[in-house]
Amino acid sequence: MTGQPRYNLTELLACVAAGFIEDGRSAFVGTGFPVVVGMLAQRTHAPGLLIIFEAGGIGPRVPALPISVGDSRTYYKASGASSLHEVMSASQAGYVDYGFLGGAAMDCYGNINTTVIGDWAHPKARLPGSGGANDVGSFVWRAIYVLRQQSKRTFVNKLDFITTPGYLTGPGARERAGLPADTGPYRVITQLGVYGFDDDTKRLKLLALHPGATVDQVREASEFEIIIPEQIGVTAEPTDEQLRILHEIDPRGMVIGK
Amino acid sequence: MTGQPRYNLTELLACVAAGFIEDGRSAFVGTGFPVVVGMLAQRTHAPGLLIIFEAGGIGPRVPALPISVGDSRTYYKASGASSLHEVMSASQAGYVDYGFLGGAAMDCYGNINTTVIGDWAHPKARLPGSGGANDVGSFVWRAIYVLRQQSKRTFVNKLDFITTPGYLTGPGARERAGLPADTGPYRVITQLGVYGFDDDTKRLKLLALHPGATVDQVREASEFEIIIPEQIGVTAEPTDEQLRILHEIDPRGMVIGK
Amino acid sequence: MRDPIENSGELIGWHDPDENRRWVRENKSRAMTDKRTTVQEAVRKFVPDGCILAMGGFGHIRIPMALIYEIIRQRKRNITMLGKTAVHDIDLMIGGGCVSRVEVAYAFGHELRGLSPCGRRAVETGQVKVTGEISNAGYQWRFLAASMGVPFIPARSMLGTDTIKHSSAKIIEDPWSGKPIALLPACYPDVALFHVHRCDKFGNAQIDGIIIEDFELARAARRIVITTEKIIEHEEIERQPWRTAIPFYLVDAVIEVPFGAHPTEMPVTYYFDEEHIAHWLEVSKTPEGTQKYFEEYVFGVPDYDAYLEKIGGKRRMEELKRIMNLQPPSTGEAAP
Amino acid sequence: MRDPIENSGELIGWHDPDENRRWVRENKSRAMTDKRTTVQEAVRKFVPDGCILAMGGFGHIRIPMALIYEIIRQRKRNITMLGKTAVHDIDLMIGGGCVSRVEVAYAFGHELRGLSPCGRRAVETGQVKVTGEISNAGYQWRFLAASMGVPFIPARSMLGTDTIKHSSAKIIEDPWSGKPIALLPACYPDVALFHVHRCDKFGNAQIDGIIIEDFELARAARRIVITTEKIIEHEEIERQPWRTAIPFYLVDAVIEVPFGAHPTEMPVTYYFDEEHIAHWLEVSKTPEGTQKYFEEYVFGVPDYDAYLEKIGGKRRMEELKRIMNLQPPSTGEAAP
Repeated sequence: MTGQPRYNLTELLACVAAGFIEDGRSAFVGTGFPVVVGMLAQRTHAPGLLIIFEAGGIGPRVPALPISVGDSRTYYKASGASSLHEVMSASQAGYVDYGFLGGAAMDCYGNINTTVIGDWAHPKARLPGSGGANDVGSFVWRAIYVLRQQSKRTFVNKLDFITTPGYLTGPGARERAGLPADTGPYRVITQLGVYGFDDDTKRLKLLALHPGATVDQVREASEFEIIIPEQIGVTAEPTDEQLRILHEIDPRGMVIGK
Repeated sequence: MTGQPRYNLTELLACVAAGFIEDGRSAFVGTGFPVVVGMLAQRTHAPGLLIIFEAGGIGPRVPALPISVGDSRTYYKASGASSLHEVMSASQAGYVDYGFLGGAAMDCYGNINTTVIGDWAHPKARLPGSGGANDVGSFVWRAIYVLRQQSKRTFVNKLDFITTPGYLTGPGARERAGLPADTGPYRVITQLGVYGFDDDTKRLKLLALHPGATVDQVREASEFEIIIPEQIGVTAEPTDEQLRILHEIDPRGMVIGK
Repeated sequence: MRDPIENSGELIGWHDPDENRRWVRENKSRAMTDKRTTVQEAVRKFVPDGCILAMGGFGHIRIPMALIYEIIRQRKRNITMLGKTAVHDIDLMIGGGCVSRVEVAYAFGHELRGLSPCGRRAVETGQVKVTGEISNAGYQWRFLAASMGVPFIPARSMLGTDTIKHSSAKIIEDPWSGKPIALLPACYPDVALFHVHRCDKFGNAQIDGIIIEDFELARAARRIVITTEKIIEHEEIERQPWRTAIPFYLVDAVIEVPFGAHPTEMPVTYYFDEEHIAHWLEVSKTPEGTQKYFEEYVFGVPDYDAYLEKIGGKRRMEELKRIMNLQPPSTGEAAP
Repeated sequence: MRDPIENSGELIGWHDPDENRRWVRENKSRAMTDKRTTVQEAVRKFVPDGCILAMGGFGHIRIPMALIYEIIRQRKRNITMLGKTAVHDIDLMIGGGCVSRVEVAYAFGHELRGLSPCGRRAVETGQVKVTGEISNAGYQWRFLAASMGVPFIPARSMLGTDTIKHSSAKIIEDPWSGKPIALLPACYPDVALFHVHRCDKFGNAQIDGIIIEDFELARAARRIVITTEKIIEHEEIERQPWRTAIPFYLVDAVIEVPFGAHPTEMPVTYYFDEEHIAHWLEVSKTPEGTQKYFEEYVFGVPDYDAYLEKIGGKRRMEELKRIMNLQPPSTGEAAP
């Protein structure tokens, strides 16, 4: 093999994330990467995926990548262009299956921080806060995290601030807090592999490694201990067809070029 | 004087009721009589009256008498045609000044029954229930009652059922129950006269007699004791101009013919 | 915090939010599929005996009459009706023997047109049981709670009255002001029926005029059947997606039924058929007259088209359209 | 019933419902009067120092920029900003020294475009204080509570996190299910500013595209100022009154400001001015650059018209309209 690699990390992550989407379901997407994932799923195995944008866009035929959550492109040729109240209510009522989240840091239970680094009252760095992330993480049946910089600084023992709930302190904690039952983070995708959460402990568990990644790298890039089972899968590489579609979706490489 | 009287009871009541409406205020109106009152007020001293219909009509130029609360005529050339949620919320939030109510029976505190005659579980007669009446009576700043058949059967000591709140059990009772402060029935208009409520006891008090009516008739037509003050006014008779406008509003006498 | 004050009305249509979420997850497809069917099939499939039923529209406005006649024709039984201002719909269905229980905001009356002979007879003889009382705003907010997936919505009406005592609301102290406030429990109807102006085959529906309670009701009900004056292309929805009152993923069945609201009003389209409503109010004064009405207009006709022919067909419907369109500002010069 | 769990966020914008009702009764006229005024006068009159302020729109969508520039120009101070996803608006106003406090759902970031140099600098140095945290849905529902005149709305998000611990929500047991539920206190902004597509001189406003949180916000705020792309005749409102998103009786001032959302997006009308936004993000990296930006685009121009000239005038606005209208379905054949 010579020359350029056939795909970059973003393309790999998009294909992996799209693979978790079942057809005939609904997904909350934010701008950027999640839109690409949703569109890829729609154009491959999940044509019946209902895409919903937090500010009110319902089921658009997204013509080009939206720049903002409320961008007109989020309800271009859509079934509905409504309100935050409508889509957040629908999601609180159980109508939204998937949601994509990112974050500055995560702990072993999948809790996420996007609020502050350091002390809340006197932050070292102030981040934007929850936005709709807490709502998405509270309401969707299956939250999918994409954290492309797994390291000891992002997979941490203790978060400075829990912005968005993962499994909180472990099994049953979401329900005890009053969050909707049977929800929570479903998959975490990083530059190294794909993770789920252990049924008994609700702690992060490795499910599959990306091509070329190793268990040692996974262990090394985390402050907390990641459960490593006996059987570990290997992520499928993007097909040429998937790559072709990704370039169709994002011809200028706004998202997948990164 | 010979021949037909210049006006009938309904016309008198409409003129009296319209007189209580200040300009630049808002009123919830139901179908029938209240619409006539609202339109009369608009076409005389209160052109800036905002008329609101419970099912969503906001500020229509009512072209002809609506038959139902949600009739298209309730939002003909209107500022808004919205929802029960919108107008009920606005009224709960304090935006609606007046509301008109009727009823099968009333007690001395202005509580109204429109639900059952007899026992609730085994009624002698079943009436329609609250509809929006309880909401109107709870939320508007000044409820105006029109009860054209004052008698011992309609002005009663004890209601079979309190559908809509007047002053409940007396001073402060509305606030103690959690109803919005400073609200309650403002005027009661019957075939005999106009009533208000005593500041200290919140019991019904005669304010004015219609032309020809007497205090004895008022006393006679009530099971409970009505407060009769020293000074009692006399209702102004409809002017020719008012009558002309009433006939313009209701040319077929659907409401004022009764 | 003091214990909530309980009231005596039966709790109709409430589900634990988690239970309803699970039901939604398992039973409501998010796929945009062709949902066109027939009135017969929709009623057979989505209006089972014993269900909790609510109608879109309000009073005599935008009532899905084709579906209601079919419910009577299929002799559905033991329906619990949400009397969220239920007028012509509930009156006919009571007359048809379909309804055994009703929670009442407004029922048994026809507004200005008078009381319902049929409905009152049923409730006064015990044939129909009233499960509890509520107000119009109260019902609306029960649907709002369900549409949001929360167990209740707070409200400041009904307090202090027998209406709330016979409701399923609870009263707590507002933890900020300390003042009493009513909590209205969510209400998820098993099925809600709507008649709309325009709808695509997937169920994306547009409504002209006031939407009344339909925004919340459509999002509260577990199953939704929509009849529509006209089925339109999806492209028409796409042109102004902000006009979509009910999005497809809530909808289970779509049927094109022109004049499907007769004899009630279809806003800005056709007016009440006052003659027909008056006829019903007259004949329903006796059980025999009621039965005869159904034999003539429901059992005696195979479907809604035949019914429309019977009430005067195209000519009559054109008249009702004309009355709606006229609406001249009243001048006093001439009666319309 | 157990006592509610309290949280530590400062309670911003809450009023006892009775107190707010009284305010509404005394201060909001229901008369349909001509409310046209100027941007200068509206800001002078309705945006006092120290007020609690919220913007219509969302992020970079439909932001009333003419009013924001004027707030900066008039050197308003000590504003408490509702960060209900506040992006370009709050960033500029912080840069202009107008804002001292913010309750944060989302702030200090520009979504995909990156973080806000100016906003972050202010909060990390203590110039701007964060009063509490909340989520986007949470804020929306705080406005819903206010719009309904109730003290709170229940919600099932934020529970179990530090977001709720730093919010003004309380947690009680749902009296039906026994499960914990968040109560979000009503939020009545002192003033909310909107930019809309069409509005009559009385304030009846139409909005195309998503309405986001504007329905509830407009009904929650005590004072409302509306800028509009175009002032239309009242008759146009009357033709389709169901398109009225904000009815006149809520509105205190109306100003026609074509292109009044620049450089943010006016849905289906004109697109983001990415170049101008990128310019701001670049120059606002330093306090000096920020100051220079204001000298050039705010203090250096007398009004919004002059600003529009400066950013490229009619030609530039036509370009942004063209970008909006293009929106070709992505084919992969050619970049737009």
